[in-house]
Amino acid sequence: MSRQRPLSPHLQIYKPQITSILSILHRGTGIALSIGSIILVSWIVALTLGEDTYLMYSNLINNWFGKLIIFGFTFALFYHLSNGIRHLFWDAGYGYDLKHAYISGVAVIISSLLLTSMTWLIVYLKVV
Amino acid sequence: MVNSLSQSCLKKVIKMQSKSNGVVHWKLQRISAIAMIPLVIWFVSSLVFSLTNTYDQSVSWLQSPLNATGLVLLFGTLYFHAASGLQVVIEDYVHNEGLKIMSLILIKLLSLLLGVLSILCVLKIYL
Amino acid sequence: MAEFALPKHSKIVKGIDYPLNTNAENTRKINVYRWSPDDDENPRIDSYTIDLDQCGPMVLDALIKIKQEIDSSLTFRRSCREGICGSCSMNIDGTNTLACLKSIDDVKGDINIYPLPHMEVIKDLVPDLSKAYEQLTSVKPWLQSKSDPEKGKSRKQSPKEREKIDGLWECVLCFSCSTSCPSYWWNGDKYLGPAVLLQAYRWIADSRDENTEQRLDDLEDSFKLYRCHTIMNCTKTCPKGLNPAKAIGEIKKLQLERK
Amino acid sequence: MSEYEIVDHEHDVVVVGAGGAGLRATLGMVSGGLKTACITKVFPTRSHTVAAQGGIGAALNNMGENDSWQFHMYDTVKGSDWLGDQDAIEYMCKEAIPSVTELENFGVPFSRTEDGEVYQRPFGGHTLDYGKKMARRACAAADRTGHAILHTLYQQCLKYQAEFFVEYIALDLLMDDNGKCVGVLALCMDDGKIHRFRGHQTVLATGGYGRVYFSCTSAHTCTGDGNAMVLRAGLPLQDMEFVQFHPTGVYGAGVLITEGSRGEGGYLTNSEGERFMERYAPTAKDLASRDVVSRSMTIEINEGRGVGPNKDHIFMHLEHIDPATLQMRLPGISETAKIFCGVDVTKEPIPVLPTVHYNMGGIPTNYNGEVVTRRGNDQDAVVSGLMAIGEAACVSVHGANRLGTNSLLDIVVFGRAAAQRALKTVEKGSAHAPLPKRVTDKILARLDKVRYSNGDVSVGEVRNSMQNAMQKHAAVFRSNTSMKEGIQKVDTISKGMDNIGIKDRSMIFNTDLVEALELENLMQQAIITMKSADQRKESRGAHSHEDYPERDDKNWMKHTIMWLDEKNKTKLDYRDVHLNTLTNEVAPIPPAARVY
Repeated sequence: MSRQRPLSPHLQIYKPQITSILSILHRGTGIALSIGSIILVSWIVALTLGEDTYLMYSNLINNWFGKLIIFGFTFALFYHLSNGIRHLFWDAGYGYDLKHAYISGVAVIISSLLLTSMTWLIVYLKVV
Repeated sequence: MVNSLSQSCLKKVIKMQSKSNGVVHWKLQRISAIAMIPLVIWFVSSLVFSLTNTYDQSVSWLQSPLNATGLVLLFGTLYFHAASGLQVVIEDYVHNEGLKIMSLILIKLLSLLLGVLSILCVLKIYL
Repeated sequence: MAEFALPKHSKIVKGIDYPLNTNAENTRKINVYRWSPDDDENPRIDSYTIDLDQCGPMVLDALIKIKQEIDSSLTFRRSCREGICGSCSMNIDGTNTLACLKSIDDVKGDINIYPLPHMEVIKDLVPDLSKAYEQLTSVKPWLQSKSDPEKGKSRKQSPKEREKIDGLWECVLCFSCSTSCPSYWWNGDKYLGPAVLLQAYRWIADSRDENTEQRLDDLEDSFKLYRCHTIMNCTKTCPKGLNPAKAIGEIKKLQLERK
Repeated sequence: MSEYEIVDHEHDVVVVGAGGAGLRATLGMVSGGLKTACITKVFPTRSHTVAAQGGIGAALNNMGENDSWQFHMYDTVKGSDWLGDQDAIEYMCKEAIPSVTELENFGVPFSRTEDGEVYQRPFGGHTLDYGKKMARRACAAADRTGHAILHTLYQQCLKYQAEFFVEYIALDLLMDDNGKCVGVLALCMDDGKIHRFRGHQTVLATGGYGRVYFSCTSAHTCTGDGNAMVLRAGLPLQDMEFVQFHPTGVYGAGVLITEGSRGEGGYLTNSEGERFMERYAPTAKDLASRDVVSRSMTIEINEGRGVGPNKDHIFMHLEHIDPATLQMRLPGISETAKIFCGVDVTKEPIPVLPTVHYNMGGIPTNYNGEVVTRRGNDQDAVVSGLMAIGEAACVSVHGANRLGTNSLLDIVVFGRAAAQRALKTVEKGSAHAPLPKRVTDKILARLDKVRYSNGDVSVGEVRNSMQNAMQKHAAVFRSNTSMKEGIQKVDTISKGMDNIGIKDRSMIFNTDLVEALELENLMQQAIITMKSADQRKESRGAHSHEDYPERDDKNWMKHTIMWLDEKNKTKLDYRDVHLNTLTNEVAPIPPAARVY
């Protein structure tokens, strides 16, 4: 044997495609939501600790940066929810052929965008 | 000698763990996912519609038994689901056995901590 | 950690450019991954420009033309050239396929050719598949039955039962699917991968096989089976149009049903 | 000479080749307890058996038409144009039934009838009642029967933990001073080491040599390495003039469209839209045997009734068949037609052309798989320690023309027979006699010559000229003048071998070197094929001689055997055709005119 065999390129060269992108996005949003859940925990903790803490919490969130984060959180939530349902269908044995996998993939993107914008539209209407 | 013994013990533990983690883990992850669907939809819509609530309004919302139950279930499932999801991620990417076990324990402890904390908060307000 | 970047000795450097010295009009540049086990160099990309009017329609034709006319040291596996033997699987234009079934016209612009991803390279486009073959053997891919057929008689199987293994037994073992799967990239030593799981399911689904329970027991493992996260790259890339993701899904379903 | 690291192996049996025949033999030997090495230049499931489509012939009688192995035997003898050995044909057709049943028991995913039996379809030349009507005898797994069988055999070999040496190219037979074969020398492509395999029997299952032709259905790896090794071991090859042209290779690409597509109802037309086979073969029509159909197509094209802009091919129609049937019975060729000629078989015909497909000739053997040669008056002298099976062998069950489905049958029946024979003759675990160093050295010297060849002609160029010469001069129709010219061309081209140069000097996965070795093998067979064809002054089966258009049983009902020396000089002799049957269960079939 001469020298160590190289590892052939993988991530570096594999063409991104809807199958793999949606999949890694599912994982990414899952991780993000796990971390982001701290916002939720802080909310309930602040609520428990009393009005002053709760106000502090509200102020912390109620700025453009906080909103941005929560906006991202909402998208992640709806994406993970929609794609999660898609996964549950697969696990039940439906939608494996490529055509349906594509259709459901597109449906997931549309539904997560739609749900996110709907939610924020309501928020906007309520606040204004 | 001691080292190799503990290594083999460790391996056995890991093996047992991974074996029992097959279908059971997969199934529990799906069940928690299914449970999350209505909980998330309920929670997000409640949150959106009570966005302008004051502190007092929020507290009284939480004092409704229905809402409190919902929140307890939500936090419980959420952290169970998160822990099992993150476990898969760690198993996928972390190949050093020691590091893997450490991070798995860490993730489980953290999830437990956050889950218990949030549930206790809900209960405190409710009670 | 899973290695997302290539190790140092695997990093790809620029190679030799072989321009076309005629004034052919219909030309194409083909960039091929090269690595020789005999010197101390890193892998490189050599570029060959060929005259498509003097070349067959498939990517394999182009590779053979390069080997015959430009650089006979170019190394790749090939045999049947009609998509049934599974030898010439490689990464072409970013996805895995069989070079003999991939039409040059289907690729826009330069054609980039790499070995199957995340494999040890023996030379140029030839990956070491021995691990994958071992994994195949590990699922005992042969008919197991407790009852012997009546001597000198075939086992019976209705067309309906037979239909259950359609889309499974046709696999040519090119391993395009397994090597397109990120889960297999990161955990190929423990995860069986789509090709092997499809083979496992081929026997689970065969009405003549009577060892389903044992087969399912053997597969019930968070690494062997449950590293599949339904990414679907396998089904997307299969040059024979088979659906390994579905086969794996069926195994998971059976696991669920019996627990 | 370079110093090679030599790794020694000792086995009871060494099988060279892991196609259907090699795997069936390996399986039989390993399951019988013989220590067996199976050496193969490609991973077993990549062998060209995998490409067989239509079916495997056996009179299982699943379609309720009172089929019998005697009919199968009659069809095979007639198909062979009475050049096949009838004892071997009887053996094959009789053993077909248990052999195919065994395959089913191994797990081959055969298509099924409504009753759950193995599905059988009609195929060229297979009839009932001695030619009265077409029989459904080809046991099929959709149109991927070879794939189904090859994979199953490999799986069975895994079950018995057979020892495979994958991606090893066999260099030459190890012959001792008494002319006994004691093993084989091989080059491991993976690490470049030389491996010396010792076996009490060496079984050549190396397949055909279709790649001597430019346009063939054969894989790139079909280079007849075993045939060439036999020539270099000083033994003859038999009936090498008989090369089968399959009627339906895809025009241009050369890939195969199974005869099973005509079995399912497909038919051929010329430029006038005429179903011309009705003229040439009134009973069997498009399902006449392959030599007949290929000749008829060639005549149509030569007489200006070909289709396409150059009027140089023929159409095959499937579009009248129900798409559901096509999907169930012919999914593979539907896909092939789409990929290789952009044709949707449910709407348009497939452009086809007779394409080199199978070598009836090869290493002469008896029906036990043992290699035979002619020594003086002994026409059936067994060569000790050497067997040959499959397309590499010439048993001869195919004679001058092979019937479709009989090649899958041949590999399975004679792979099995070879295993049974070896189990009887080889003493398990017995010691191997020492082997003089010079035997190995001679082979390595030949390897070195190719490995360090430094000429200015590439392997590809020489191969191209050889393939073109063969395509032109050893074609469907042959004539004295064309063959004379062909002999001269091949002679000149073969001299070019001294002038080849290879670029890759590595010992690891050196396909440049392997292709040069394969070319040397091909060249030797090209010479034998041209010369064997030239000397046969008659037309029989696949050998259609324009100057001698009739079959001549008086002078030519005999097997050609031909030797080749180191200077590429040939020596010619003959062996009698076995006209006797093996048992009295069937009477010999006397020669008759061959009408379909």
